[in-house]
Amino acid sequence: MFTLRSDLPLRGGGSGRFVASLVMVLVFIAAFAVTLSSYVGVLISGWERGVSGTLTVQVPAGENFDAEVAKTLDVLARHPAVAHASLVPRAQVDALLKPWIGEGAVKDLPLPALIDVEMRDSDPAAVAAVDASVKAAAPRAVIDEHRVGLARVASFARGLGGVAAAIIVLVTAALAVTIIFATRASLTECAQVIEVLHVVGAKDGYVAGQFARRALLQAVTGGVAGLALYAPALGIVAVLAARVDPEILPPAHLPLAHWLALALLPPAAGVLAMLSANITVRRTLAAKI
Amino acid sequence: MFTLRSDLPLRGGGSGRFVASLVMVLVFIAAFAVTLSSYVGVLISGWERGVSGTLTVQVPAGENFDAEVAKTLDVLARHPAVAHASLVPRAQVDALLKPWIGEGAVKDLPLPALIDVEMRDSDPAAVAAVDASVKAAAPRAVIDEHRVGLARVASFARGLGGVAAAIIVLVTAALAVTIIFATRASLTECAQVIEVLHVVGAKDGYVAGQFARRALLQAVTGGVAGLALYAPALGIVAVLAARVDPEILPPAHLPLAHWLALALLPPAAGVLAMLSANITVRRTLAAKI
Amino acid sequence: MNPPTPQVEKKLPGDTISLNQVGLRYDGGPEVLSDLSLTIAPGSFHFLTGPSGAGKTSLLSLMYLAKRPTRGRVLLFGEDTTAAKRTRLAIMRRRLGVVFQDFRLLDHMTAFDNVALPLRVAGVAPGVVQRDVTELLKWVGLENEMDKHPPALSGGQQQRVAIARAVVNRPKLILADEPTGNVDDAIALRLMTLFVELHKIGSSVIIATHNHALVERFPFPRLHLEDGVLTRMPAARN
Amino acid sequence: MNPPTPQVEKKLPGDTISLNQVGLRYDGGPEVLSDLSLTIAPGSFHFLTGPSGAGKTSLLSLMYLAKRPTRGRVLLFGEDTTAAKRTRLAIMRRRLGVVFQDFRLLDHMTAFDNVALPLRVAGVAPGVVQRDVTELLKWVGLENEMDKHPPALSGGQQQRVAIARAVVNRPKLILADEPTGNVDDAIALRLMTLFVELHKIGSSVIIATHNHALVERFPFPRLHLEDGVLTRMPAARN
Ligand SMILES: Nc1ncnc2c1ncn2[C@@H]1O[C@H](COP(=O)(O)OP(=O)(O)OP(=O)(O)O)[C@@H](O)[C@H]1O
Ligand SMILES: Nc1ncnc2c1ncn2[C@@H]1O[C@H](COP(=O)(O)OP(=O)(O)OP(=O)(O)O)[C@@H](O)[C@H]1O
Ligand SMILES: [Mg+2]
Ligand SMILES: [Mg+2]
Repeated sequence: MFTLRSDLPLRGGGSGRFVASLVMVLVFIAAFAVTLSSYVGVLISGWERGVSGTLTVQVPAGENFDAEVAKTLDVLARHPAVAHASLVPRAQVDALLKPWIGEGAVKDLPLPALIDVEMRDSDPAAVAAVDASVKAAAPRAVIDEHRVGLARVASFARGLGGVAAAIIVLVTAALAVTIIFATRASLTECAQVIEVLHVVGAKDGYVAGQFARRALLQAVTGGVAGLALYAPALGIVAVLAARVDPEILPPAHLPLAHWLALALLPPAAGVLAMLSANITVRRTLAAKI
Repeated sequence: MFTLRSDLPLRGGGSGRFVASLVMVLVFIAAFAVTLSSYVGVLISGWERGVSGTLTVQVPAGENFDAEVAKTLDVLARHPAVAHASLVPRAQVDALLKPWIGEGAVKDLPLPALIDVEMRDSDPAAVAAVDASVKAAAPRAVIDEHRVGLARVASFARGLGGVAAAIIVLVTAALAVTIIFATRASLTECAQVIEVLHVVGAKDGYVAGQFARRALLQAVTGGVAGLALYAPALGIVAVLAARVDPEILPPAHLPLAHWLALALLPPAAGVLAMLSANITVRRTLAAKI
Repeated sequence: MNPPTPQVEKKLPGDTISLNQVGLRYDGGPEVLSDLSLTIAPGSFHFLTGPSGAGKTSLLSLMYLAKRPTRGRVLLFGEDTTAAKRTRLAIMRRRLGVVFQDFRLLDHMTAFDNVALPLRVAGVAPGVVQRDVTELLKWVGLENEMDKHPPALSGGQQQRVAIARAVVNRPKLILADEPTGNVDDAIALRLMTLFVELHKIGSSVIIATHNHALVERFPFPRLHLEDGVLTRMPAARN
Repeated sequence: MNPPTPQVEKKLPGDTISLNQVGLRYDGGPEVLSDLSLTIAPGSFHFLTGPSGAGKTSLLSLMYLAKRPTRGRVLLFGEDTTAAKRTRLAIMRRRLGVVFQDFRLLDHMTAFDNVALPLRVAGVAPGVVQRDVTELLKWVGLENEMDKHPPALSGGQQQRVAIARAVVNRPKLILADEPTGNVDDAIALRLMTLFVELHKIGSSVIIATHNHALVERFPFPRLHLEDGVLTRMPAARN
């Protein structure tokens, strides 16, 4: 029996505003934890994808160098498993080497040509097919699959992802505990209301339902307010982060799942508050005859 | 007039335990924020130090190569501004270059010798003195001060440090707001106590003091409990983090300042709760004549 | 005013209330009520007297199902309350009207809503609620205070709201604890008339009171408690 | 029992309390008290009567400094309460003893601690507190309930604790709102004797009550309020 009429002080007193304010603050914190974890997740998977979907083809210096390079590029461009292949400009190769062998040395070196290859598809069969085509065009060419990097990044992803998940689980658990405490505390004010409703013959479900509905409303209100506060705060952090070298903190598109998780915070807080109100009231009632 | 006797339900009811539990949960979250920020700080300053205190001396290949290298090493070893100088093994140089120019090419290259130098002192005068000495020993030698790297790391440090600080400020502000709300909410139960104390002739300071002391005690208790929870949770996160490649998440010695900041959380929470109780009670009293 | 003779209206199956060898103690303390056996017939009217601390409120709280006896049995409207389910007890409470010694009004509701509460909990139609509550509040002299909240009412006004709440659903059994302690004699008489009217249309009434003038003025039988023991028995046994 | 003649003990400088053209309204409502002027002489004893809602509690609340009049002036012990600082008001309150109509006991304290509260707030030595409180609780017949908390006391027992708290610091002015509404006649008499004893050693007393028997039994003058207007004046002017 869902009635809109309530026997409780809905907008009233400290208690109501209190659960709402508290949920606001906590959803705000939790939203940051979720964002941090999503961002780390995006970085990780970006690296993983960046590495696992690419190959580097080296064509060593030697006779027919230019012809071999041109042919290799042509073969790669037309290979069905390849999305994109491009020669790394000599200036860039020089820049990469300069820290290690000095400016003077680099100029004189007979450097190999490097070709960055983005694969459409990175399963071993496709890699083998590309390898075969390249070898046909330039027998001395070497394909580097970034296997070592891949293994390292994968271990990184697992480890850092685990830590991020642990932190978000801890924060969410703390959030849940707090909402439960807060809801129960806000009910201590209402002992008399419970008592009177009980005495005039209200059934347990009626009484518990009244409080559960109120707690739900308060927590959802607070949760939405928390997200409303989070938005500009995230803006500030994003502006600060944008001033950092983008190679270190690359701008990332947070996935839809992240925004969904944020959108779920208020209803989740509401359900928690509702359940804890319901249980608390029923326990209070069970102590009466 | 500080009396130990209290007119308030000290250990009593939901209200008391509630502020304590809430502060516990929040100090737990804040401790994690502080730890994260400290850890980032340690990583940043580690990188900064690692780069800013080092030089790389390149001795290009050519005639008298071995003699020049030996002489340079000797000069560096005896230079007062140098803490430590060592030749980078050829294998390591090869490994550095391999990804860029391929295994085959590396073997045949006339690579320069690289000498890692750790400075005792990294001011420009010392660097210039080392430069002069090295040039005397091997005229073609080049000193790389890592200036570019330094600038980049410094910008990284500033940016990431700013973001970390922003997040910790936000979490701490949220913590403060919550403690204030919680303390005020726990006082709504006590309206009658305030009323009665007022009516029997207690002065404002006496009434406010009673509540402030109780709030202080509750918040400090909660804060200490929060740290007690944080310790094992940090242990779990540390164990998880240790399974990540140490080059990505290097184990860091958190500075004393970090532990001091954590130790300050409970008293800070206590002072906040105390002040907000005091102000709330005085405001309640001011509404009476 | 009618004499307290056994009532014409006897719609209810068994006795209104019946206590059998009942004892009550508060967590481990001495027995506040001992060996109480009494039967209240339907449509009867009793005063409950006794010195302060004798156990009047405790006895009433057994009757309005706020406490379980530590021994003995309480039967309400012929049903054993020990065996009954919680939902059943809630239904039984709706046939009771209770005036608490300390009123127990809800401060966040207006006087009107406080009185309307039992009707709303029982799911009575809004129109009926409006009519009954307004009429009753007029009768107790609060037509101008309907929209005030209890803290804005005087002590006597609060007491009248508490009485109105207790009788608004025309209960089968009215239990009133010191219902005239805060009003003057004129209003006390008016309130007593209300109880007598309800008694006439079939309610059983028990009024705990210290007001000797009241007890003497109305010719209803008296139950007298002294130290947890009943020294004057219900009407039916007199 | 002494007659209510002006007292021998006249330690206090001015009049105990004096209201001058006082009016009171609750946030924007009609005036609950209008044009009230009265002077209570030191060592006097008055009953305050009037129908429910007449303004008795409101008048007392002006006297015990819980409300400011919306117009007019209230002088307590010769001091203008409008001008006084908060600390000064607190000191003045310590010379008052107030029995609230709804008791206002602190549920988390025992009966003993509730009664001890005014002494402790005033910084009285623990030995004295122990002696005075015990003695007083014996006098009101609660020697066995000292360690109980208010929710474990009967209505009349709570009322007696409230009275003990009001008089424990031998106040210069006792303001009691319906102090015998929940006790039987024997205890009411005993409590009245307590007020009379305090009156004899110099306290002024004002008791708001509906209990006509009490008013008739004691030969003290009556202030009568009717709709916020004083229709019977204090003793000195009779
Ligand atoms: N919750 C409780 N816990 C412990 N003792 C209680 C409790 N409630 C009442 N008592 C004790 O039980 C006895 C009877 O109390 P009860 O309230 O029934 O008396 P009463 O007859 O209603 O008195 P009054 O006329 O003063 O209201 C008293 O001695 C009281 O102290
Ligand atoms: N806080 C308040 N806000 C608004 N109106 C109030 C408030 N307190 C009292 N009143 C109104 O003021 C009038 C006088 O109330 P007061 O409590 O002084 O009466 P009283 O003489 O003590 O009555 P009783 O004998 O019933 O206790 C009443 O009509 C009441 O409704
Ligand atoms: Mg009682
Ligand atoms: Mg009154």
